[in-house]
Amino acid sequence: MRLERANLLQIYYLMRLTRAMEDRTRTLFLQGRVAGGVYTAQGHEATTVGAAWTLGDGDFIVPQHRDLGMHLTRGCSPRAVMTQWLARGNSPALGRDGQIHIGDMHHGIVPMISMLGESLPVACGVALTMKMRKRSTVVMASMGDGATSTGPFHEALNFASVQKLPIVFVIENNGYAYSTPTYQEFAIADLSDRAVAYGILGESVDGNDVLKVVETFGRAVEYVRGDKGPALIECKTFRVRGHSEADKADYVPPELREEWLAKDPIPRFEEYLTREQILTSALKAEIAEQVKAVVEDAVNFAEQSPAPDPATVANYVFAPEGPIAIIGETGAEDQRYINALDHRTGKPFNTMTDTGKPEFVVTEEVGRR
Amino acid sequence: MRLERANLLQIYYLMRLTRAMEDRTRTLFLQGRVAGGVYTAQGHEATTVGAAWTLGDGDFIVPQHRDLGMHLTRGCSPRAVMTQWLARGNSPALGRDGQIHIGDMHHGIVPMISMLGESLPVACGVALTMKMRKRSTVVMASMGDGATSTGPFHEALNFASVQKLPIVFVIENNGYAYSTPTYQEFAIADLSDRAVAYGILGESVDGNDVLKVVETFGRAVEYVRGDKGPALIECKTFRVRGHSEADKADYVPPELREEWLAKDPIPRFEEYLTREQILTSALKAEIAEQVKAVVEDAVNFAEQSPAPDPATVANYVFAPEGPIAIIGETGAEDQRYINALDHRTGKPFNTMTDTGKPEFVVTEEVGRR
Amino acid sequence: MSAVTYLEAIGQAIREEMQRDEAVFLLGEDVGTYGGAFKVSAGLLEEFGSERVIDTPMAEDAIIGSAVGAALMGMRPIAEMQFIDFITCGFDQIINMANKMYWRTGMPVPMVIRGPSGGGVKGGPFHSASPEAWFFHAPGIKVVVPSTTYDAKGLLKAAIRDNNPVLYLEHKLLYRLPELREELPTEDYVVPIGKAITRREGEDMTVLTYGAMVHQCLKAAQTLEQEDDLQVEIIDLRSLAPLDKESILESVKHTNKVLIVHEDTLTGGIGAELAAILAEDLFEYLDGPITRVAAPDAPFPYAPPLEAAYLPSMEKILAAARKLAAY
Amino acid sequence: MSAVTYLEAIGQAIREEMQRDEAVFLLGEDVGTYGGAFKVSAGLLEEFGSERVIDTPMAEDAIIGSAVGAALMGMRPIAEMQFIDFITCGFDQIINMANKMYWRTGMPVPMVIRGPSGGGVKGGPFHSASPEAWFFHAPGIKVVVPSTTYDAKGLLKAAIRDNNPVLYLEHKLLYRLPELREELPTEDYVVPIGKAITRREGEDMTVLTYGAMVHQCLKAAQTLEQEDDLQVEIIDLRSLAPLDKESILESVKHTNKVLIVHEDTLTGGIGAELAAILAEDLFEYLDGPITRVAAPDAPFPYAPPLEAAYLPSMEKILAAARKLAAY
Ligand SMILES: Cc1ncc(C[n+]2csc(CCOP(=O)(O)OP(=O)(O)O)c2C)c(N)n1
Ligand SMILES: Cc1ncc(C[n+]2csc(CCOP(=O)(O)OP(=O)(O)O)c2C)c(N)n1
Ligand SMILES: [Mg+2]
Ligand SMILES: [Mg+2]
Repeated sequence: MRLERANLLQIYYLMRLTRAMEDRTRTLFLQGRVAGGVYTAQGHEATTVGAAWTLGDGDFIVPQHRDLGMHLTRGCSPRAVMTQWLARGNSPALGRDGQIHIGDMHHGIVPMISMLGESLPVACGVALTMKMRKRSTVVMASMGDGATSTGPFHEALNFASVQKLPIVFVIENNGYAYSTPTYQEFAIADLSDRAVAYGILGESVDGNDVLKVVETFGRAVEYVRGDKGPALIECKTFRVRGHSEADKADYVPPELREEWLAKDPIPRFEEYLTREQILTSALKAEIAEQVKAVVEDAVNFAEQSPAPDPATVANYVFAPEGPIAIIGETGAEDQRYINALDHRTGKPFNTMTDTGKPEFVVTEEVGRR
Repeated sequence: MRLERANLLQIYYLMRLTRAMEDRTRTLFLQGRVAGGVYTAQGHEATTVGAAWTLGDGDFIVPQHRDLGMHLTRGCSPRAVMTQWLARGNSPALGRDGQIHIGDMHHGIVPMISMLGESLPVACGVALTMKMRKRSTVVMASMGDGATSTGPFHEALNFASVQKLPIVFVIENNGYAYSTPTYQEFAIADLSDRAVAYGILGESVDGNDVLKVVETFGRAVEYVRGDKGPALIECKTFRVRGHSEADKADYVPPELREEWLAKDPIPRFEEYLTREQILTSALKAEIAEQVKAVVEDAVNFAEQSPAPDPATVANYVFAPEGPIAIIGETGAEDQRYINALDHRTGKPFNTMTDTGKPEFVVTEEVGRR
Repeated sequence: MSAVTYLEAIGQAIREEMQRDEAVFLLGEDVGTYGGAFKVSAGLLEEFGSERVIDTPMAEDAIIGSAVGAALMGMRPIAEMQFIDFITCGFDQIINMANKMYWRTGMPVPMVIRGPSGGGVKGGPFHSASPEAWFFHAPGIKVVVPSTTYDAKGLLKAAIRDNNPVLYLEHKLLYRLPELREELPTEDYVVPIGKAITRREGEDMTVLTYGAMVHQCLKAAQTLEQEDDLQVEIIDLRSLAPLDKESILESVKHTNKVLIVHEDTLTGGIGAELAAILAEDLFEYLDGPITRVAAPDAPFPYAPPLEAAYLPSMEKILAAARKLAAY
Repeated sequence: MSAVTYLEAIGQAIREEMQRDEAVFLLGEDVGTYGGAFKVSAGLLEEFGSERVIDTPMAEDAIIGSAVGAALMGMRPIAEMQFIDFITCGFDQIINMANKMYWRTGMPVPMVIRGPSGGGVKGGPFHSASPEAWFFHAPGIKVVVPSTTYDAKGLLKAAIRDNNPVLYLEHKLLYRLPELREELPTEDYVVPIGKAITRREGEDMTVLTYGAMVHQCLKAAQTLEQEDDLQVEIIDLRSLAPLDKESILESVKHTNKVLIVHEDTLTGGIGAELAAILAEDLFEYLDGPITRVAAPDAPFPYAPPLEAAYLPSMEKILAAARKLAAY
């Protein structure tokens, strides 16, 4: 897929933003301001931003716990992310759920749960709907290497292959499932070989090379959009930090971590952009500024946001009666249709709004494709 | 694996016995003497008998609902089978469970449940134990084509491949999962290709050719016994009757059924045996006699057996206290060890005993291999 | 218009809802070409095509998960479990994905999970399940249990139109029961979820029950009237979650005695919660111990004599009612 | 010998049983190299090797199913769920394979399924589960819930030595609680499954509880003694299945009032069965309504203020006890 200068800078910006958001989340956690566990994905940025970048309007992502980059690339608001991390009452989950368990069907993001693998059958249902509604949109469903060991992975890929569903399955193989190295998870070299079991397209790619990622997913998305059935793309990357902030990850051989730190996708991309004279030191500084500003805005917004109201804890277990429009069809944005607004707040869903100005300048030029 | 004349006749006898047992069960069902559903496997005899034939002492089978042939080949008693079909109080499940949900760990048979696919992780546990106990025995775990669509199939094969467990997984691809044709179950031609997803040995074989089946499994069992990890063998066969006796199977194209009826493994093997002058018409008649006698004995035994005692229905939900010996190790046959006898009956397990004389003469010569 | 069976009423509900709303579709094992293991969906594939009547591979987690995904899109999937026993194979998808979705994301999951439940047909340990109690204890899903042909259709329509996950438990013993044949209204109707119904009025005691046991209890009530001159009030819960507390309390307030009957096992069954509610809310009203009749705490047996001994029998119900009446 | 934590007691039990019996082994996600997500099994891989301390892929059905297979062979596997919430992913393997095996085949399945359960640690909707009620209602499995360091070790040893599937629910809030540090006997001991224990004696009412709530209730009892001069008897059930009916009935017979407290959600929880048993068996003994304090019927929330409002608080327990005492 062809990338304009502005696209390249946008991608770079998003990778930096993703990294900065997670670094900041970590700081907040260390300051004791984030309750529970914090999961970040340093090193995944090329994969998450690059893969999601190849999607268009009406397409869906089914992200997992390392996919902040996908959320941001698809326009999920940094403010929403920070309100969620800080468990505010106006967060996407109203403080009822945390981390990046964020979703908004109206903007093409399916919320995850902690049970890894279980989102994959859900992705099938989204794609099945697209098929029934005769759309040319696609679903991008991601998972870690560990999730490929689960039953739902198999049931979903098999069902998707039989139904020829428009799904690009993304495996973010980062070398470990928590502390478990890949050789204790499976007995093959490339997880994309599992495509053979379903008769679908399979490919492995260097997940730390954003240009290769964009190129590969560009092709995969096109293929899937062409009704050829699902694809399974493995991105080889590495989890250079612990599984969560509580994990020192001393089970990772230092030299292995070093090796991958050296392959950090951001400097790698920076190098390219500089070599190609796309990224000047001035622009780089400007982007850094923008990123800083957006993150600060998100944190401030979150910190000024109200805590959830304890009195509501047992409310909204069941959805109220009323018509439901099919997502993406007439009426779906109409507030009379209950899935067009969050009945718990009476407000429309807001994971994509309040994106926290100032937005990075280049985005004005090109928008989100 | 080399087959003596006696072996060939024994295999033929077992195939005929399997067919006759099921034909008789069907008659009993039509006479209203079997409650609930009856599942038979006409056409599977070459696969079930041939595969199980390649096993030796201490090896285990993990059979499913089409595998009466495996049970009989491994020495499960026709009497036990008939008492189970007729839900007698002395049946392996004491009338609490039916069909061929028969098992006896002391004789290498793991009892199945109706939830297909779920026996495969159990097979891993049996094989894991063999590994821990440093044995050179193997497990043969079977499934239908439909079961390959389940999550447990994937979790089990993956775990087995990582642990290099001594398991031969057998797929009995009989063209349908109930009424669902294979092309609505999966999008590949050969289910043995799924071996690629686990980096294990995979092979497909004509499941109606008993000699090919024996040859293939002979190799697979040897391979697996040699600590090379699991194998996945697909036997291509056909379910020429309905899923159960309640199923007319009119969803099966007549010509397709005809095609497979013409490949009936028993006449095919008979032809070979006759051509090779192993089976004379006299011997054939004698075998037919033997089979008839064994089946009659089993039915009579079952019909003279007591019905289960209703007063016991809620008993034996929990096993009593007491030592348990590891199956196949010192003490396991000692009745003081609670898994050596059925505490519900106070008798030793009997699925392999009372085999119902008269036994086929050739077996005397060579025993079970 | 002629009388239809309980099973036909279920098929009618699905067909009419699929005709009424193109968001409604059916998926499951053998539901299309075969029309379902019990022929509940016979003819639907022909009428609606393979995109709305989907024969799936044998994969309950994928069936339920796909239903969740489609429901999030605003569709109204009906996911069939060939036997409700197999719902345990997609348990996590229900508990953690479907049930908690609206509560934590505000996005509704309008879906139905249905399948043949219950015993009495020689199904044995794996084809006779009464799974209601697990879901009754899993906030976020509604559970309905029709006992009549009218309710079978009306409750299923209500379930399909509901904006939440609904577990619809059809009892396979009732599928073709001649005495349940009924002429159904020609016009569209629903049986609202959350409302119990009094099947028989009486002052001497209240019997709380649901599903196939409703008919067992009605028979018992007749005997009790004839032989013991007892007037037994029978409440068919119809909806287990949400529970119609009001109707339950009201009835027991005027009978002051309660007998709970269900086919599911005793310990931790629906009857436990019913008893707990009554023991807490109607402490001053009870003239006798809250009595339960249910299956024993054991798996479901196969052999006919064992099954007969396992299921709550007329004798057990009569004995319990007489003992209670004696207070 | 020095005082150990609840978590260390669990590790000790596993180590000592693995030393005592070579049939015992541990399998689960990250239990080996990492020593478990909470370090419960730290050091075991080093001591027993990778054949008896098995790091598995992320596959709960395979973990539980493999445990069943090994148990059928006469081994005594301990299957760890990294968080007990994930037990829903192997639900069928427990319900249909493990639980029904002995009853239908006569072959025992001596295995333990254990993992961190319960809330209070900001785990949110998917890391705070109290799954006991589902298994309490699934004949064939025992369910134990240790509340002290002594019981944590003794109940786990009993579970490992039991010849049946046992669900061992360790409460993650108690793992490292300083006030639970205890010096444990140097000699081998077990806490028998099926026996409750009286944590505090009193005549005014009986509190039935288990797990982390035991400590909450003990605090409440002190307040009630000081401020209301009430003597509350506290029974720690310890074993939910089988239930120690005898001890429960005996206590309530002399206090005549009962308050049930659990962390799990209210409807269909363990408290429902306890209430039902008491309402049926002790009808003549009760001087006040059987009262329950539990979590509301909603998923488990993440935000600290929500979690605090969700879990049974001192205030709620005190209020309920005072209302009951007033009868
Ligand atoms: C079904 C399930 N079982 C167990 C867990 C506990 N757990 C959380 S993360 C994790 C490892 C996941 O590894 P992977 O899929 O490779 O994702 P990564 O964290 O490496 O990106 C495990 C086992 C879980 N979340 N879900
Ligand atoms: C987990 C599970 N889901 C559904 C069923 C219902 N069912 C019984 S047999 C069957 C088809 C099985 O097909 P296959 O595995 O190919 O075995 P076959 O009967 O063809 O030998 C189905 C769906 C089941 N037994 N188990
Ligand atoms: Mg990983
Ligand atoms: Mg088949």
